[in-house]
Amino acid sequence: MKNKKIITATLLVSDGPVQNSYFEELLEIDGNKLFKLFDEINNDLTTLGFGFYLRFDSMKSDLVTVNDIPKYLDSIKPPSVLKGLSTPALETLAIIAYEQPVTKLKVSEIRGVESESSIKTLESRGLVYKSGELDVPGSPILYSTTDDFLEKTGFESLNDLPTIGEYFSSPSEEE
Amino acid sequence: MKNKKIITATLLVSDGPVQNSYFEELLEIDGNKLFKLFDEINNDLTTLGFGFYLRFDSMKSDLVTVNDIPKYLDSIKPPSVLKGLSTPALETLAIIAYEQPVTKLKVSEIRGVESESSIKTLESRGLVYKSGELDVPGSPILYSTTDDFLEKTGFESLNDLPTIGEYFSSPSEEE
Amino acid sequence: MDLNDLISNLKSLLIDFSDNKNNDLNTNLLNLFSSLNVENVRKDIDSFSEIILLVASLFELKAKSLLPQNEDVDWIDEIQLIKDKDLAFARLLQFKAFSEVGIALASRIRENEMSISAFKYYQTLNLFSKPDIEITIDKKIFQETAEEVFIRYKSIKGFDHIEYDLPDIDEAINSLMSNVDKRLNTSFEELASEVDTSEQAVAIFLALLEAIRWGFVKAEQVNNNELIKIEKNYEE
Repeated sequence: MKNKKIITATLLVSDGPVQNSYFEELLEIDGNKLFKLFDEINNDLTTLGFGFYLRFDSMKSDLVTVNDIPKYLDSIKPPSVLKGLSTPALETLAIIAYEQPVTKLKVSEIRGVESESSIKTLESRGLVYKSGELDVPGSPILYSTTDDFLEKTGFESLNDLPTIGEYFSSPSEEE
Repeated sequence: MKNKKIITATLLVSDGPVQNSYFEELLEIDGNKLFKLFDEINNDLTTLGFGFYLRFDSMKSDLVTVNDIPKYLDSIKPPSVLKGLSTPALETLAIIAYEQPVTKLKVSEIRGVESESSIKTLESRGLVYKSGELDVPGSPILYSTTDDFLEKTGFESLNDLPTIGEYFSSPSEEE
Repeated sequence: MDLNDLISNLKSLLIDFSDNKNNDLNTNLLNLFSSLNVENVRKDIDSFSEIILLVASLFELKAKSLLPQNEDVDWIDEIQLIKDKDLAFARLLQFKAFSEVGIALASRIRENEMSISAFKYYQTLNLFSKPDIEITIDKKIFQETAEEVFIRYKSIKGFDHIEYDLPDIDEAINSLMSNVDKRLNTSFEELASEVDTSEQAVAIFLALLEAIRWGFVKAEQVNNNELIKIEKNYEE
């Protein structure tokens, strides 16, 4: 019971798939036992008619939405609410805009606070995207702004971004 | 069955809580029917020993992990919004929560010390935001708490903040 | 006398005296003051300082009432003085309350953060963008924020707001709690014996004080010669 609890909670909040080896070590169980738990969880989710299931293979697992969900929404025009970005998101966006391509670490350093969730928000809203990897050990992901960002801000190109006084290092000086 | 599917899938991928009104319109059901669905989903999740549940109130709902397994989630959970906040910043947060909308000057006056840096810290954490300007010469900026503040503290609305004694001016008496 | 009763007695006395300066101060303040020796009052440092403040104000008012009353006293000045005092006192209480409320809010945030919300953002791209929100960006606010965040980063003074030099309470409490979690019962002495420097011991002590205020642990010391026993607070 407790293992099921830990697996489902972990997959709910994990950023992407979780390696099977992670659960095997954490719960001190072998692969067969783990697959049995996965199957059990999947049975539950299907029986209940939930909109997501546990997708797994020999390496990893994740909670993903069922395939037929988008179909339900096709005919529906969802109400859209205009919303501004929060200060953390806006700060993060500004840093990515001026320093791109830039790593999460560098963004966090400039803001002085961990910025992962802000980057995720911006990414899910289509304002920034993963534009590559930095060629250093660990290959950290580089983020850049999208065309949608230019459109929403009304800048014609990144060269139009206003100069920020003497404090601003130009994009070419990055890293 | 279809409704349950859409609710759970939407909550899985949503960034934070979803307004009840959104589901009511999308599924063309009333509030009572929606709460019944929420309860049903929660019953299922509890009975089967899942590590997450549907947290909801009269305004919104979200899928969140149960709180009796936090130590198993240490390595995957996002950093706390409290990280790096000092006691002075918390004090400032309390003043803005109770006196909002409030100017920096008023906050500094109550605390007896300059409070700009604390306010900026809270702003960059997304707990407070610039909500307007006071209509006096100099147009000082007014600060209020964000929706994120309510979400993080678990209050449904600002009216839920506990009253703290006879010495307080009520928010409406502000300035 | 019960701690809360004592404080509320003192408060109502002070309000009475301030409201009516002809009030005969019959109450024996010395009796009230001597109750400060009561063991349970001394344990609670916060209440203790509040009591000192209240008692000091009462003594001052009483002393004033004992002075020979000059007929020519400018009563408007006198009333103004009392009003100022009331105001200052109210301010002080207000500030103290805010400081406690701040801790209480943080405690709630901490509790709520035990539940983590789902956010499978990478699936939203393939599935459907979050339907209820269309993002707008105000160009002016974007520029201001950009300016501010870079100025903050590049200028030394701008870094003040990050308050790096102040200890991170949450981190300190986390490490204390994980230590307390490991053993059901421990003591301050035991925790302090495991660190290398006196600074670290002080840090543990400060974290302990905060953890008590936040309501995560209970600490007890029967008398000066005993260990300071620490245990997790399981009460709501």
